[in-house]
Amino acid sequence: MLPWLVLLAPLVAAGVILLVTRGSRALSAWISVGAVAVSFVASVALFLGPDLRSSVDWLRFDVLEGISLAVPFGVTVDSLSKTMLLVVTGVGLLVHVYSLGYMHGDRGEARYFACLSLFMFSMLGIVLADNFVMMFIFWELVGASSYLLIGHWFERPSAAEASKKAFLMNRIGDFGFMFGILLIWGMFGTVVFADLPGGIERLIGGVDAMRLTDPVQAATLSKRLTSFLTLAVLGIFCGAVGKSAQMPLHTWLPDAMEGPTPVSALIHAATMVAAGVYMLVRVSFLLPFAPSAMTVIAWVGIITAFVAALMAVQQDDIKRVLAYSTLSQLGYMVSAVGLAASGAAMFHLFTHAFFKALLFLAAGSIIHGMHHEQDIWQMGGLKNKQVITFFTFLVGALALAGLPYLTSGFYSKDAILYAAAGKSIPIFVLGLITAFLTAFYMTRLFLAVFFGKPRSEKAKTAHESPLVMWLPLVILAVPSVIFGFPFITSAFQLDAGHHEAGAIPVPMLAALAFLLGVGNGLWIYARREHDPIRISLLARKFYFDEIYAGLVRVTQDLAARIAGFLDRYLIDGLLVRGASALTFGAGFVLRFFQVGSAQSYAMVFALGAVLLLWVALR
Amino acid sequence: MSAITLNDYLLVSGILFAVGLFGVLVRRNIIVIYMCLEIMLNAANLALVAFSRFHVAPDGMPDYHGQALVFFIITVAAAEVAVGLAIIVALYRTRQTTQIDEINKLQY
Amino acid sequence: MALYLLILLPLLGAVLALLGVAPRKVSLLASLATLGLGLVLLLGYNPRLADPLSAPSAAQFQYVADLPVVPSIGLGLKVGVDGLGLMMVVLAGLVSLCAVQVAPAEREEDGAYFACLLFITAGCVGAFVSLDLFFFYAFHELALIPTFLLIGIWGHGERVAAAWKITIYLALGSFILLIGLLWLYLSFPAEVRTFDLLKLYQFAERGALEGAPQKEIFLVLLAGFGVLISLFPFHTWAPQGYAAAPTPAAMLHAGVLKKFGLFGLLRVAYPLLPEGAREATGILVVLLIGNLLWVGLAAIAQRSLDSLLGYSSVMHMGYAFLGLASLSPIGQSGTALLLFAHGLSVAALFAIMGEVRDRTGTTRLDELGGLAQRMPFLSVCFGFAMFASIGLPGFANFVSELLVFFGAFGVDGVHVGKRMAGDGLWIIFSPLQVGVIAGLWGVVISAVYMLRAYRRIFWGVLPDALREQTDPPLAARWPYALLIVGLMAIGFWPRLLLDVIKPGLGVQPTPAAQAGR
Amino acid sequence: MSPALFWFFSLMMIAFAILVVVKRNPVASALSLVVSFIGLAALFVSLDAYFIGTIQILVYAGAVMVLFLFIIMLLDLKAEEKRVVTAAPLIGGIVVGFTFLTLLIRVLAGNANGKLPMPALPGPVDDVKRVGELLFSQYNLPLQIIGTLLLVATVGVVVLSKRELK
Repeated sequence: MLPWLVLLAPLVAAGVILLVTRGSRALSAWISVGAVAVSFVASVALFLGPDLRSSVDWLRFDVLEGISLAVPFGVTVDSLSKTMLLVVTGVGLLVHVYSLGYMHGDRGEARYFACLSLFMFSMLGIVLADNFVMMFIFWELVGASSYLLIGHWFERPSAAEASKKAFLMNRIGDFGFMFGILLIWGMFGTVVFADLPGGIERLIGGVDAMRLTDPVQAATLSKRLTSFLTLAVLGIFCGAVGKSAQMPLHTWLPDAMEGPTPVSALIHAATMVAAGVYMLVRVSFLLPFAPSAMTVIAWVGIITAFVAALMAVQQDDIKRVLAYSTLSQLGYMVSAVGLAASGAAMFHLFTHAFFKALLFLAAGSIIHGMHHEQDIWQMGGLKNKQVITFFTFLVGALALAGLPYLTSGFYSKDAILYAAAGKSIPIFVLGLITAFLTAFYMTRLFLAVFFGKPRSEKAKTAHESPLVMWLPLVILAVPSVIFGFPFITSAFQLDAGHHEAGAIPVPMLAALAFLLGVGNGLWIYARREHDPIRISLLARKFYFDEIYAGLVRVTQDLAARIAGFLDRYLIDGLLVRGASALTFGAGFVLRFFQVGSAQSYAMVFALGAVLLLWVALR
Repeated sequence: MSAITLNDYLLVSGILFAVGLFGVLVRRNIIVIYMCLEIMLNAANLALVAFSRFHVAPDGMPDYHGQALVFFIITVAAAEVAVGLAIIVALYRTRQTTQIDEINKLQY
Repeated sequence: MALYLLILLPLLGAVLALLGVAPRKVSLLASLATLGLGLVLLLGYNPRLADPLSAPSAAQFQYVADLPVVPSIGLGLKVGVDGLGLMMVVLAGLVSLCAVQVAPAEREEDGAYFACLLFITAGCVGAFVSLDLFFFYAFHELALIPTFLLIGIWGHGERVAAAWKITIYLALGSFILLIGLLWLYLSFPAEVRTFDLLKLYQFAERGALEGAPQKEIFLVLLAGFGVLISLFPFHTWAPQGYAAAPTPAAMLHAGVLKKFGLFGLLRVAYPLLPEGAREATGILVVLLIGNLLWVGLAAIAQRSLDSLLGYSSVMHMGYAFLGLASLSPIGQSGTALLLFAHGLSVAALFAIMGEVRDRTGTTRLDELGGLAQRMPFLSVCFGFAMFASIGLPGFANFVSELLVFFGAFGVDGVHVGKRMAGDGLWIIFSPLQVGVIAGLWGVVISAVYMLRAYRRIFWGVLPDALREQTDPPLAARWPYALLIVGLMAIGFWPRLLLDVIKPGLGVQPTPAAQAGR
Repeated sequence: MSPALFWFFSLMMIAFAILVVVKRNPVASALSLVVSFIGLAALFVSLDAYFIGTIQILVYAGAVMVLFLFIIMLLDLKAEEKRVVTAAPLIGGIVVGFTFLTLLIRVLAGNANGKLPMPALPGPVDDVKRVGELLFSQYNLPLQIIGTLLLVATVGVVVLSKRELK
């Protein structure tokens, strides 16, 4: 019963708020917080309990020989989902509490909390899902709730556009995801995770058995099997690319910062965007059968990490810097999955969720104190005005940048770099450069926000946030530091990763990257009033948005115009109206034969009759 | 002269029919056209009666079904003439003509 | 006998409305009675009696009654329903109830208006319960005529042109359908020729149609039904017709009456002509890809909500056809469920569109905006209906499309294994699988145009001209809520309907369901 | 009836039918028609159809002809004025007529049954009785309908002849 309680409590809260209490903001907020608290407590209980599975028949068709479709509505609780449950409900609970302060007095507060609860339900669904279809269902639902939350201030055109973009980008990813699911089902006849390894073994066993009798056939079969699996894995990876905002579908995530900041912290940093990684880890047993797909995954991840870090260097909006750093860290995780180090990916996901949530919530606190100003060059000198925020932000920033041996971020990043060092030197080098860039842009951000003189009226009058907002910061600061230490990882059964790194001294290099990054940042940005570097290519994010806009114009919009035009003028115009015009025209022409003389008619009639007779008797 | 056969009657009937048809097609006076129509009807009657006579029933007598049909045709023709002539009178009253080529209100 | 009552209820209501006895109240009552009776029959229906593997018989079709009309040619008003038919009856009752409620206030005393609506309902119900080919067709015609009247007399914009177009187009479609049905009838050997569907099923199963030109008959039926369902490229009547139709007529036609075509394919063409259907799959797949992609793209190009919704409803028929073409019980169950899901969602969308049009006087996207500030209720409802329409999980449409995809992909799913025997690295997909890929992309396309419309109409900046708009009054809100609740109920627990309709499509009900019933 | 008589009446009938067509004066046409019908009646008699021959004379030569003449007189029709004979109907009529006759002759040439002589009758002809029996038994319903038709025609003629036509 417990997993169902975890899953359904937020849904009930969302339903109650929508149907009953939407008139009362405070009541709605507390219902939502209560629901997520229930989920959290139940998650802790689950964490301490045994693994379990439970399901009911949702769809079931067993009809033909060879084809059956069974989609249970099922939950699975194992070490992977237990950890993820704690992350989601824990961060979720803190963000809910934080929102009590941040969203206080907002016109749409009830709607906000309803959507937040809906999101919690969907996210927990992804975590608990025991089969592909269930995962896809919640996958889409988090997309929808994210759409609603980004568009919370729907009267702002930028928010409305951003939410639309986020949903559509995710839909494109889901196109591939569903296709991958269909392929998997087509090959193995099941969508349940637990049944898939058996299915793969059966297929491979069949090929092996054939190898004895017909080696040539078996070789082609094995090649086909690999290419089908590769295609399926790439399809599923598409889903992860959309949800985890990997290149080339990454552009929605920075725009999603139009949403309220707690939403950015919960959805667009800690949980939902990590769902792509979680899903890849969940199906990582498939990956070894599709080696080329793994290479693709590793490279997509690391390129995203690197490019996003570059873009973060030149952003001026505090939330956008954090958004690009999220992209970059997600790139690390995806790359780790591609390097067959899903344990390391999960580890980094786990630590990242806490320190990134912390950073976003701290940023929210800054924005709140700065009267909704987000430009870092309008801030400055906040360290005296927002002391708690300052220290907690420092903790988060150090964790993100990877302060050696003292913060969780260092350990988890290290695990990924170990994996890369053992597998592919180019990826390892890119990872190191990214680590350097991370330390660099976080230093830049930190200096610009907290040090120097206040650079605007708003910065001069900034104030510390209320208790409900800073308390979650303090709570989150603790795991940001300690959750990388070995005793914690063993407690959470996380695979910290002891991969063969060969002769490369990974921790040394990582520490070096950190020091270089921080040092460079200090050297360039200490006591600056403006950004001394202007690289428009980076500031404009490599022109991705412009390129995409152009691409959409020349492909989709043009195709739509052509289809619309042809539909109106070719099918409806030429064919349909043509048919009617032909009828009218024929009538117009034929009426000239209606001379009105009865005798002519009789003549034609007689001629026709005689002609018929003649033909009949011929 | 050899005995008269069914073909002779049918030929005569056909010629009569052709003459009537020709009249319908070339004459312009609607009353004469009406007369020609009657000729065509009667040509058909002749063929029917000839069939009736040459196709004997099992008891050796003519097949009187054909003659019954002729009876109906004559009756209908009589009614038709009456109505048709009444129409012609009505037509003449409005158009002052019985020339068919001047009665072409039906033209587009 | 209950089924005769089911047909008579809306007819009676229509007559009373014509006589001018409180038209709206009478219509509401009649629709409610139809819906209620339909639900009662649905609860009383026992899917376990049906044997999905044998030809449909009185065990599958329950509440069977017969009223011979011309026994010599096997013609009679024979009625009976299986789960599919009952689902359609409930759909008709539900949409009719909501349509009557959203009829504009200035028609309050217009008996003919409401009578037309009820005649459509009666015709639909009649067609869905008929087990006689002739009455199956005739009831559909009964429902078409009032549609034309509603558009021509009470429509919007270019109503007369639209009414003419829809009349001629659909009449032509019906005519082709009639030819197809007659051809089918005459293809049976003379000694077993009958209009009785149940007997036809049994004869067909015994091979009565083996020598017949199945493919040709099937294609004629497909063209006839296809025109009625707006199969590409016979779809251009739909956007124009729906844009011009009064709101309740658009709801009833797009939601219920149009489904007659799909229902007919499921009930007549596919069971009787399986071989022909198999041979025609290739053609159908090409056409349905036209529905999915071509019409979808055309929908993106639309600049006003009414024609956009028209195109959208045409586009989603592509999924229905994909499920049919799969020839698999999974895909066809998906289509059957889609009849219900699409019926409700499109009715809700048209209802909201009509409300927006009545209140603001326009449906042009560039003249609207920010309405969520003034009409929170309508915007929430439109959001739900939009999410349903683009196939978001939690709504019935998603389940239907999911089943369609699995069904169509899975027929050749075994082929995935077979195709492995081929050479080369490239994986070649079967036509149906290509159709599935097009359908998956169609999901993206539908999100593009629906989200764009939602953003333009309800989100963003509120133009000054719309500052005074308001939501409909509380008492008038239940139709929207009802439609959405229906969608979500089936979306959360699709077995509510699936367990009942499955036996008609060759599948056993889910085992666990049997204990519950 | 001897073949000579048959050919005589046939020729008379056809000749006067041609006169009906070619005469310009409607009165002359009408009178030619009477003669032609009398010839036809004679042919009926030659076929042992005494009853039909009789009503042919009574109805056509009597009633119908009188009606025609009456109308011609009533309308005071003159002979058709000389007008240019348009070629098209003439040629069309000739083509149609001759094609028809050619086809007829071809069909008749191939009709072996038609070349048999008239079968002899076993007894005296009682055609009035037999036709009457048929009409009042098997054809009773058509007979009633025909009666009604005549009534309708009568009423119709009365209505049509009224001056104030709407």
